[in-house]
Amino acid sequence: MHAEGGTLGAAAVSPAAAAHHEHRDDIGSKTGMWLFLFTELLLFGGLFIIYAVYRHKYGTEFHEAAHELNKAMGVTNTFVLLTSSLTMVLAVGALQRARVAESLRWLGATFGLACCFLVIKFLEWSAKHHHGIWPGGEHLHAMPPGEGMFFNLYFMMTGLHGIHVLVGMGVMGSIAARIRSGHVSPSRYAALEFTGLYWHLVDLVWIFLLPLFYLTN
Amino acid sequence: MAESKTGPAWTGNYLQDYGRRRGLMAWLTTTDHKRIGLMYMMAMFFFFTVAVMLGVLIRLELMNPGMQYVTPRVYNSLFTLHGVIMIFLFIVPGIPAVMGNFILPLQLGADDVSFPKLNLASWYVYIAGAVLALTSLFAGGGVPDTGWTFYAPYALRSGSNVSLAVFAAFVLGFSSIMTGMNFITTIHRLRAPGMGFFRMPLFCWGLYATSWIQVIATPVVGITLLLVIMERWLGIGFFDPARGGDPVLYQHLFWIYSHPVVYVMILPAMGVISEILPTFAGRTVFGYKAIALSSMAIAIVGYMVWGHHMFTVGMSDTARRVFSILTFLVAIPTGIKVFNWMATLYKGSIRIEPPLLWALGFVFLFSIGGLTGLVNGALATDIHVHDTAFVVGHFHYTMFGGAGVGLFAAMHYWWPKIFGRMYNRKRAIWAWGIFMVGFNVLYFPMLVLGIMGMPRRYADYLPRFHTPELISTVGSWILVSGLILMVWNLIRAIKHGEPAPANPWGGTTLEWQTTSPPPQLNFAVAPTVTTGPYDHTALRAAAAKEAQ
Amino acid sequence: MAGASSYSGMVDKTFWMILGSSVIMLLGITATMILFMVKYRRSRHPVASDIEGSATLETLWTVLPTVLVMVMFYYGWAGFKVMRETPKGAMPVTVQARMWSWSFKYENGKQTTELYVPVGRPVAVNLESADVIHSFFVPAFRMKEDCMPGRHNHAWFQAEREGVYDIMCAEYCGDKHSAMLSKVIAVPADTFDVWLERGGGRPTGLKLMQIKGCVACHTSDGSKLVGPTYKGLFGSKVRVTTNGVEREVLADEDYLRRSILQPKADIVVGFQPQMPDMAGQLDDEDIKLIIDYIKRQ
Amino acid sequence: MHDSHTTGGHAQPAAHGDGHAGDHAAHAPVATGTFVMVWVALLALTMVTVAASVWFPGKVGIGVAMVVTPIKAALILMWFMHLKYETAVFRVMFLSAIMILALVMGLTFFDYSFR
Ligand code: HEA
Ligand code: HEA
Ligand code: HEC
Ligand code: CUA
Ligand SMILES: [Cu+2]
Repeated sequence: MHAEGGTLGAAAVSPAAAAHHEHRDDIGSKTGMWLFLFTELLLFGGLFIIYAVYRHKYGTEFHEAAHELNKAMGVTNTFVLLTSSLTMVLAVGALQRARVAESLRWLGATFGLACCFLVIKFLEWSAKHHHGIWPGGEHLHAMPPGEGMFFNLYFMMTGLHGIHVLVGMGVMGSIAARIRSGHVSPSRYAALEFTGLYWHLVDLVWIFLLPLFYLTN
Repeated sequence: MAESKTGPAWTGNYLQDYGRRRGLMAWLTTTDHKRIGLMYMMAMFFFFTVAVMLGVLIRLELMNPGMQYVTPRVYNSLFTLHGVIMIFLFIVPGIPAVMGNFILPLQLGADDVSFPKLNLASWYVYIAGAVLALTSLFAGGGVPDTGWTFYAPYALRSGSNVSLAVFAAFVLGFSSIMTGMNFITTIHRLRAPGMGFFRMPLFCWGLYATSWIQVIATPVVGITLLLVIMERWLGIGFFDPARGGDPVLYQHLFWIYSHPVVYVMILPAMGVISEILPTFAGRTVFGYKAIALSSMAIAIVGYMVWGHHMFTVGMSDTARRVFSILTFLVAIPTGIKVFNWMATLYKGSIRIEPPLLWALGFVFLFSIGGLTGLVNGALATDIHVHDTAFVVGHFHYTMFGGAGVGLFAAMHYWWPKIFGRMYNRKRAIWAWGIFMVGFNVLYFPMLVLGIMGMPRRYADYLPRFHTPELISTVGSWILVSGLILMVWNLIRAIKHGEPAPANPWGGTTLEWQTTSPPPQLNFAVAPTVTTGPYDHTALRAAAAKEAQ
Repeated sequence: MAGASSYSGMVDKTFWMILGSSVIMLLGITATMILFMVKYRRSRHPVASDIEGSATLETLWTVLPTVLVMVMFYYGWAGFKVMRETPKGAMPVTVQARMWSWSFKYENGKQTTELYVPVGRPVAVNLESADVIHSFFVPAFRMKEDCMPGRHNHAWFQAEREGVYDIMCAEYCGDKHSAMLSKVIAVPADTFDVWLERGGGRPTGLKLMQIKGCVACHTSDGSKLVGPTYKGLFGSKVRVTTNGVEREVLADEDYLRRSILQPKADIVVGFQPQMPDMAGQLDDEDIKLIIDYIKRQ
Repeated sequence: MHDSHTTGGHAQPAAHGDGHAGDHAAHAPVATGTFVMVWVALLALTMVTVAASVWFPGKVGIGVAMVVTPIKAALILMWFMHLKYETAVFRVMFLSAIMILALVMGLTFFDYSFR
């Protein structure tokens, strides 16, 4: 939906007028984009509430279960994602400065880092899957309730986050195409800026997931 | 281009086709907020009619003790569907999506909302959600039977189509979020020159507060419902006590959304009333800022009271006390509104017209609803009336008598603007009278029943509850007659009514400055604002001039 | 309906207090509305005066209602406080709820389907559920508290007058929610003591199945209700779904025991997994008696 | 789509609204060096939390994470997400959304920490 943020925003003026002379309301579009980010935040917020409640209820079990997570992988992934946030702002900055090719390179780097993040995540998940720790898997089922809760939360939260990463990658792809075709350009870069906002939000959520899951022992 | 659609050469309006597409296709692809508002209206009344029939069926079954027409299983599905459709398909999108879409840009003096395409998309998402909800009736597994609250663990165990119904509610939530985002942005960005926040009509304030609730509360229930589906599918156990989960947590998450959402229903309706009263009193509104800010206060405090739905589930006693006191606090800004409305009538020059009657009906019925809410909010009494017919009475008075009647008031107020035709005044007043009688005969006995101890969601009941149940059923028939008369009167007006002038009621807000129905781009001349929204001096001067 | 518990008076007082002030406010508002409607209608009052507002009035109608609702809260709280403070020495009774029946277990092991209580003595109820949420509601006592699976909620009451009072399930719990009824039978204290000592000990298999509500879903005559019949069950081959896989099992003792203690393990084909998990509500001896009974059908 | 009837051009986009005059939200681009510094700070803070959780597992580790993580979030929000350079409206909106979430979580714990 956010992908449209920019385009819809650009169409904020009634079409008849748009045909006449071009009008856009970038601040309006940005307001819409931030509102969308709030909904994302609150979507994760629901899960954070659940996490808080069960952490409170099953403190020791959570600590036990957290041992099974691979801290190194979690931290590496944090670095990857933080770096991708940097490359993202640099992509926006480059476009603002009318350096289109450079902007595309930074965007490519962001995309690559996102891939990297997902690969690490995949390795992590498949290691767990291998041990039957998987929502509905028998090992997870047999765990004491608190530990099971930890892993189910882990899969739901990182899973939802992973879906956001995937969506973000899709958006980057389409933005890259639109930069190339000139629809997104140094004078109308809002769409890229909004992609960036979305991507930073994905990063922001991960920053919280790290201590909640990997650093909990 | 030379010819101007809104200039003197163009006499068309938004109801007429323009541009490339004609007929149905022109409607289905429109980004005109007015057309989208009407499309919402059509869809919504279709579902409303379905849910109303279910409601009447419920009453028919409850007319006498014993099972007469349906099995308990079917009864349970009846009230579930009735509740789900009424809440998610009718009353939550009701005023914002229909009247908000149509009126908000007009009142702000704008051409359209900020994101017209998103607006159209939200209609399609709404339809998609509605189709999913209806599919859950026919797909294998059986009609959902959990009640509109989908409480775990029953909703996790029921063999019926709960997942689909829950998913439908999830999708509908997105439609609601999209509308909210659109309105907030529109209000921030597209107000006419000179219209500061405190010169905005109060209906816009109501929508502004509502939109914030939609944007911030809906995602929480979104994720909760998604987790219910995951739980049914993968057994993740968040809410299942058998797996260490906590069913009370489900209720917390559900009500964190679903209490604020009752203010999504009522705030726009309160906005409508704040428009109608000054117009028909022919004077400025009393306490503009108090009414505007109390909307925001209700929205904010409304987030903090959800626990009052859970006084008997075994929450900590501390939590019960905290939620009870907060619940009482939310009644205060509502009271402020009611008192300011009364004061707006004081020393007015009042014309008794159907919109005003509906507005006063709102004040009366909603006050009963709100005041019975206080009985629910007090701990000792809620323990007794919780999950009884008393609560059913309370929420029909607030939702139907409040939000529903608010919508009817809005329809009578803006119908001439929307369709450019006047309805029959006498018939409208009759319909109002029959409705008011039927409403109270239908729902007042429920309050009595609840106090007597009749639980809700009961397919059958003990003989001692018979008399009030019977009266209530008779009331439902009176109510139906009134509503059918109202609907018929309005629909008839579209074709056969007298043409409406631009400003039939003497309103002062911007929508009355354009023609009825408005042209495609709303205003021939972009309006600028120099006074508050309810300044009648110009109108009065014009009337005085005419009298001479 | 007259209250019959020690605290029903408090509740009713709160109720009348809130109702009284509400009626006064409602009448006041309605009367004002009608009065203005008559007095200021256009024919009598052609020129309106624009009164923008009044800080005094706004303050007044913010402060007064605040005071009023705080009084209401106080009453509600005071009544509630009494409800939550179980007196020392109250007689404990465990209330066991399941789809769609109630049973009551006394300290000495006596089990019933109707709740006998002594007049004038406090009773502490400990609320349990075997499946979904139910709610223990006795309108005449003004009491209600949910039976939550996996938790123990508590409440108490003291019957003040002899009589028979309805118990109803107030939380929606499925098909027969509205039939999940029972009674509180309040008898004089000395009669109660005699009653409690009589007929103690373990009930028979059939009696147990009545007390525990098995009969709400199962018959012995071959007809099927929500669950399968017991007739000819023992020793037969049953088609069940285990973890999503359909298979055939022999209905031996082990199978029956598993069906009762872990009903979700094997789901009989053609039925919904609605059977309550009876592990917490039956002990080994009970289960043996029940299995013996089923064997004979 | 509607170009057969074009308006006299009174369509008004953001010429008013919150009082900005026809702005296109253009800021002077932030210097690259600033972003790099923010990034370095983020990595360093991450190391701090990880180190704390390895060397002082338990209370201290969690405490450090609870202090440092919001700081990291603020860095991202203010610089990467530009909140520092936007009008106050955005910051107010963001804070309100977060406050509501915090409030709701806090109220939930009136139940969980007292039972
Ligand atoms: C439009 C919808 C709407 C609105 C506006 C309200 C408004 C209020 N509601 Fe209601 N409520 C529902 C819809 C609504 N409710 C629904 C759907 C349910 C049931 C859900 C379910 O379980 O299925 C419910 C259930 C419900 C419960 C739970 C009952 C239970 O299950 O046990 C409670 C408890 O406190 C409650 C309280 C209130 C209060 C205090 C208000 C207040 O906001 C009311 C404020 C209004 C007034 C007070 C009246 C007007 C003011 C005056 C006349 C001035 C003078 C007033 C004073 C001095 C106080 N409501
Ligand atoms: C806005 C919300 C709304 C509205 C308007 C209504 C309207 C009605 N409700 Fe509603 N009701 C709910 C929301 C609503 N309900 C909810 C949320 C529940 C809880 C569900 C649950 O427990 O999960 C509930 C539960 C509920 C119960 C309790 C069930 C139980 O607990 O056992 C009952 C019982 O009588 C009932 C009756 C009715 C009746 C008779 C009407 C009807 O009166 C409506 C009367 C109106 C008409 C008859 C209109 C006639 C007009 C036409 C036919 C033409 C229309 C056509 C066009 C406009 C084109 N409802
Ligand atoms: C809410 C309804 C309900 C109640 C109460 C109930 N059952 Fe069941 N029972 C079922 C259903 C439905 C099934 C079939 C699905 C399954 O196997 O879980 C079943 C299956 C069984 C079976 C396996 C039957 C077969 O044909 O294989 C046994 C034995 C049984 N129940 C015993 C009991 C006993 C003993 C009690 C009381 C202590 C009881 N049930 C109470 C609903 C119920
Ligand atoms: Cu048990 Cu309803
Ligand atoms: Cu509520």
